Amino acid sequence: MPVTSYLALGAILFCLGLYGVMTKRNAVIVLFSIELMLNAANINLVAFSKYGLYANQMGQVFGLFTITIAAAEAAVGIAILFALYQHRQTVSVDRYNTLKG
Amino acid sequence: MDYTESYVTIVVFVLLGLALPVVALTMGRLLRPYQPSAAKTITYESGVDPTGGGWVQYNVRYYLFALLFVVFDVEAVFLYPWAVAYDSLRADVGLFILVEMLIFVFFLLIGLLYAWKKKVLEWS
Amino acid sequence: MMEGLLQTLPTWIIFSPLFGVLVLLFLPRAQTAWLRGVGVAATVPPLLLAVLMAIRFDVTIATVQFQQKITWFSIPIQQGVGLDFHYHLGVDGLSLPLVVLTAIIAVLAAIASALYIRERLKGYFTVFLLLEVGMMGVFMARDLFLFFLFFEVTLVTLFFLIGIWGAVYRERAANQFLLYNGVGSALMLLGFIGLLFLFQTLDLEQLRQMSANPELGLVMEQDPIIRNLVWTVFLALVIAFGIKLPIFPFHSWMLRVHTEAPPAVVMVHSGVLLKMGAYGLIRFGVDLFPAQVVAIAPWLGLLGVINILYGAVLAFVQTDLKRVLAFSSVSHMGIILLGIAALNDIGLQGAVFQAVSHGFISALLFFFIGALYQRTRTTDIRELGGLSRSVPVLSGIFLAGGLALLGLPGMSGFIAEFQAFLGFFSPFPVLAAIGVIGLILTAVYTLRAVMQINFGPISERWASLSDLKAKEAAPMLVMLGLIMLIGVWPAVLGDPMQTTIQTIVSKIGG
Amino acid sequence: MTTWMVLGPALLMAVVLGFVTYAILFERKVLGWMQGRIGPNRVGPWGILQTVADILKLLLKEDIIPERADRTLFRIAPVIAFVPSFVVLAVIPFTDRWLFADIGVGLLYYLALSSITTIGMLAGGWASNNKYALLGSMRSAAQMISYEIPLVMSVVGVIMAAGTLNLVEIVQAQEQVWFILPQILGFAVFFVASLAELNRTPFDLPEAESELVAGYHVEYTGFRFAFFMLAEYVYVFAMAALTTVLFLGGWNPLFDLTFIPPILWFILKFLLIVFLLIWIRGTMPRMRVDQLMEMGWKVLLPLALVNIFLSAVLKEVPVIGQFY
Amino acid sequence: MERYLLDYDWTVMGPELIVLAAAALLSIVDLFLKADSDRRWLGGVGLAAIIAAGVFAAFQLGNPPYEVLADTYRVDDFGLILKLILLAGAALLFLSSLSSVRDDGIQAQGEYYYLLLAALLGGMLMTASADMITLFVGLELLSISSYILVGLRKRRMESAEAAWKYVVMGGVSSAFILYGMSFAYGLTGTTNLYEMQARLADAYGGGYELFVYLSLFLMLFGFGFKVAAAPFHMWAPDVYQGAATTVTAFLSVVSKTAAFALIFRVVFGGYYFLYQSQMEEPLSAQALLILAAASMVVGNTIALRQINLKRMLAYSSVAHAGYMLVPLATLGFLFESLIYYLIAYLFMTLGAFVVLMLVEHRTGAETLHAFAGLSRKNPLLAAAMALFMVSLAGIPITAGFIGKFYILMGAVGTDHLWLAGLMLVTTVVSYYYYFGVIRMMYFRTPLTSERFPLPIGAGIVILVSVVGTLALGFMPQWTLDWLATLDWGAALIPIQSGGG
Repeated sequence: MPVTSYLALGAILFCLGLYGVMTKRNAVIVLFSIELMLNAANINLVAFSKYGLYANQMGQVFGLFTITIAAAEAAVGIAILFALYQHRQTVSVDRYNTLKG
Repeated sequence: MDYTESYVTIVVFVLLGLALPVVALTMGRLLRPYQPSAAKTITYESGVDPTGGGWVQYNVRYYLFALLFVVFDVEAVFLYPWAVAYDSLRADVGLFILVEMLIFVFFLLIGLLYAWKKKVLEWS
Repeated sequence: MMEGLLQTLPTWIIFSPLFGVLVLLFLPRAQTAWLRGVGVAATVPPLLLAVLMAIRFDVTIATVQFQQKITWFSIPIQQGVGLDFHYHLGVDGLSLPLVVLTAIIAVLAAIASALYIRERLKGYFTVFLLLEVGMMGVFMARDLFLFFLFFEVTLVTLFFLIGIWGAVYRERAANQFLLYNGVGSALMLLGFIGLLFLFQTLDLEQLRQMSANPELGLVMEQDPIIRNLVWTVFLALVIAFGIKLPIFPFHSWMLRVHTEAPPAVVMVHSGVLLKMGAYGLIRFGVDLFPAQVVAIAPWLGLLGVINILYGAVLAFVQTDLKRVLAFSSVSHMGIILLGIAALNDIGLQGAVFQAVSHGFISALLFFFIGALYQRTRTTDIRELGGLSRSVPVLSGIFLAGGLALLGLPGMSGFIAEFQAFLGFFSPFPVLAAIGVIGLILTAVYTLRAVMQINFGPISERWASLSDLKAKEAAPMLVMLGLIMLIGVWPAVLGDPMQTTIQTIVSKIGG
Repeated sequence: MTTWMVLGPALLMAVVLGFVTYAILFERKVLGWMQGRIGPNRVGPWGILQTVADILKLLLKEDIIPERADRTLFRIAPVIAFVPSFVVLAVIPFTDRWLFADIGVGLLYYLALSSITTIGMLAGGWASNNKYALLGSMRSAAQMISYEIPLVMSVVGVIMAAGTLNLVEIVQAQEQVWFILPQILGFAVFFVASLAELNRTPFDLPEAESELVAGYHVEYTGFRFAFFMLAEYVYVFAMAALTTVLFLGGWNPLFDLTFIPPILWFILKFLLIVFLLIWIRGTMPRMRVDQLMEMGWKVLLPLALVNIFLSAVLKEVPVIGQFY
Repeated sequence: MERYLLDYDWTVMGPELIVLAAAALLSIVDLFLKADSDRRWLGGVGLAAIIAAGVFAAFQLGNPPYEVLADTYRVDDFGLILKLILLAGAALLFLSSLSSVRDDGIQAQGEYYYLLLAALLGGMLMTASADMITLFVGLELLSISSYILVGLRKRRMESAEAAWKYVVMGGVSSAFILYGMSFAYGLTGTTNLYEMQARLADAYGGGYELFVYLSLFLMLFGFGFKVAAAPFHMWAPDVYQGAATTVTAFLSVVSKTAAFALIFRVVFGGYYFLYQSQMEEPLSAQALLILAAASMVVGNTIALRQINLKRMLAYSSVAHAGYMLVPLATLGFLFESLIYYLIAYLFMTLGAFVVLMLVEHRTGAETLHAFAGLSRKNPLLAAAMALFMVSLAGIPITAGFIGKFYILMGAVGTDHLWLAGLMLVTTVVSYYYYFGVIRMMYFRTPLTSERFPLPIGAGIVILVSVVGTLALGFMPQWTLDWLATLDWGAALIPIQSGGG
């Protein structure tokens, strides 16, 4: 069943992305770990579109939409990072710690 | 020619394309001299001694152009299937298809207009 | 018109202070004399109406009188069926004395407030009048939802009264008040919701009918879920009202309130609000769940005795007069508990008597404290002394109040304690005997306080105090008069409540 | 997997390399003539072996990697730049029988892969550890992505007319009229954008030696540098071929002159485009970077969009609608 | 035969189209205004658009469910009510910002208005979608617009930092939701939530239980973030604190309502088969129970220590999310109590935030101490805030009490006594911090004793909120009757296709 290998790929990428978000200190890496997670889900969608229980094209259409959305989210993320950088002169997420409590 | 054949051909092209540099550079390694010296490897800055590190702070306008690129590229992603299916769709619903895409492009044009007005598109 | 007025009397009694609030809102802040006048005047209509109601009350019938019932809202469960909540008011023999008590104490407390509260009078009287609305509503509500609503009103208003106009540690007192009473309210709500699901209604009349239904006992024996639910509800309500009463060990908030709140507020609090706990215990405990009360009666009795002794012993060692009175309140509330635990009509009657009596006595004593504090700026027993020489009238009233507190025959306290212990003695003679010791202790600490303050060497500071003015003395004398009236003519209080209490007690037996 | 499948691409590569060699020579010669001089004519008769000599020279030059450069990336960058340029040739149909891969999304494949070269440029600039290289690569990347959009949008009209992304079918749809006529606006935009994508004058700011010290390939020596140049010229081949396929009718004959074989038609049109590119290089001055960027976004993109909707609208017009 | 948009009745999409058109119009107009001209009339246009959309939506109430656009856009009573709540919240926010947005420190006023409209549009889309794709698109539209709105005051460090945290957390949660959706798609081959019902049941029976649960739990993970339920609430305090107060109000009310729509559509639209079978307590209900309980406990206890009022309100909204999850978990009075509480929550939270906004503008601080002595500076404002706090705490004669009572009845009625008890306990705990604000206002003396004026827009909003809170508390009957007339069950079943 070829679908399990795609699912495994998706799962690995997803977990890698999650790991990146949680542990990396560089903000840019955090952002593209999020992208990695979204793309892992995309792989899943496309794989299911071909090999799922009821294979049809909706998966690819869905994938198309989510690519768009992921792009928009990344763009906004970087813009916010720029604003943060103006204030803090660093991309290390440890230094973004004024809000506490 | 059928589906898999085409893609196999493409793979062959890729391999060939990779092979050329490898072959050429290997040949070159055999043929060319190798005499490293300190002066040769320092960074080139029009002949004067280099100052500062090898990096420079990016200006935000690069990001803005990249952002605009992403937005319009994604728009192109949506335009292509629409264009391919245009004729057959037109037979079913007429000009409505055009209006739909017009609305879509209109919203993206608002974005372009925004960038235009906020002087993002100028390389100052 | 008279008939219409009579029919809607409870509503008028409850909401008439709002006229005063309305007037107060439009008075400018600076006109303190007007504010005081309006504040006091606004408490008079409820008093008059309450007296009218008392006169028109038929002591011979046991049903609820002056009933008003309007459907308020209904939560639909299925097509056409819904849970109904009503605006249902009414008075019976149990609530009538408390309503009158509230009305009288409200007026007297208003006078005390006018005399002794110095700042932000507009806000004070507004909140005070709202408190009166809440208290009246609590005693006259016949629908549990409405009861809860008015109960919460008293909670919120009292929070403000303690926290803004209190003494040094007022905020802590207000917080503690809120916390304990909040828990109590939550438990009460839980109990009410449980009742709602058991009986599909929160209307008191329907609840009384359903809980008196012997089928309920059968169902409870068979179905453990229902039995658990009933017991849970019952215990929740007992604890909730126990916090209010207060029963040891839930009493610490009350001590704080007594010491930190302004004396005028304590008059109301100690005089009326604590009695809400008693009212709740009787109305929702004994009236709705007689079988369960019978089951826990020994415990209630024990707790009552503990209250009495604990309060008395600790009152003895206090140095601040306010705390003495606070512990004494704990002690006297224990007597109410005894009366309830007795489960016979004498005991129950004694409990209600004690509620009313202690209300007046407590109000009197705290009025006294208000007057005292205004003059001496301290309530520490060790510092005060020999007041009988500088302010004879004031100290005389204090002496009289103290005597009433310890239950001197001829005063209402004696009647109340006598009945309560008499009733309690039959089922629990041993506990009763122990409880009597408490009475002796009461005398001890009371007399100690009185002696210390009134007699003894006078210090310089108190040599030139001004004595009571007429406007201060008059209310105190009125209270004293009422105390003595009940003391020598108990029927004035006993008759109205008799039939109601008999109805309640008959359920216990049956 | 027939041998033809491997031999064909190899043959194509040889052809392309030959083309590159002589295109460079051709260009230098033509530029020279346009500028009133002769151009290279020393090495070999009429300068024919000039490029060969250049290539040999580059091959024999010492390979210097700057001291703190990222060595792996430094080595890979030219490869990343070159490989897509060759791989895109796979889909181009030279005639209806001489083609390599006939995939349904040929046009999309071409446009998608050609973007990868940008990454190679960026990698090269970054790996050089030279701030001017970095700046140069950023600028050229910005230029390339800015013009990619009009490029991509301008062919949408063609797609609408042909109803497919398959390059063979697009050529077949031009049997009556080449798309350059109905899609004249699209062609104009496409051509200008392709000039920018090829980094040719007037858009050759990234390569201009006098600007930013030769841009992103300043630290590259020897054959590595050659690969960047090779990539550029292979792209010229590919882009000219694509223009021919999309707008000039591919191998379709003009005026029914079918006695000329289709491949020859293709080559003729192809050479025309190449000449046009060289001509423009000789004639026009270089654009400033801000004019460049502004033109891409403010002029070309709106024009491309207008073209799309114009095509859609003109489809409705009774007579000429069939050509749209 | 494909059905195209023109075959349907366009006006069902009226609300969304109006808001969309308004957003587009505002963005274009804003570009052509001069930089320093007063942009408040843009807000007025936006407000008018919202009201028009609300009128449209209200007219559609009572019709049977209707789906357009290849069954992706669905109009049923439940969705319409939620849409109306969203519109009401946004309208009130617009009204309050008309007078005060400049004081908030938001330099980019035009963007603020149309971004708010865009986010509102995303939320509306979420309430009206029957398909996972539109649900996700709506969710992302709302989220991304919110990210930008939070970071709009880019001169302030906290806003940028809050926006950053929001982006990261929001991105991760969206990824989880998408991942879960991909599995759901894989099992059923369709992205339509109502078609999924039957097919998921088949998959469940066919041995793919694990995947069904996996997809559901992945999605619940993401939903937990979006609705700010514990233990996924970490972003809420920071984001609420860093954003401008009107944006915080928007997040707290509109975002949350839309997130509840999301949960409902997926769990009860797509995974409804879990409830239809005779299982006693499906895992989804248990998971929601845990979420609810955790949120109540965490929200109320951590709020006790907060001094910054926005953080306190953030934790309080976590707790309220917990209360609102209870009907979803216990299924007692599911629709009525949830909607009732959402409406009550809208009024009291919006009112509280608007008052907070006013106080913040005058005193420059958002801590508790800024409220000191408010009763002397502006007694009406203090009274209103006291009412909102009391309502949030759940004391009678307020909407908050009736709402909680309703939910409690549902919980007790479905035999979740421990949950009801927990809810009561945490409510009592919450008294402390809600009354803390009241303490500040009434018991303390103010630093300065100047009275401060009430701007008109904010004043109207506070008035409406006060009236709403009291009306829902005093006379719940009208609302209850109205809610009973709506057809709730229609939101759970697919539409019988085959008609024209």
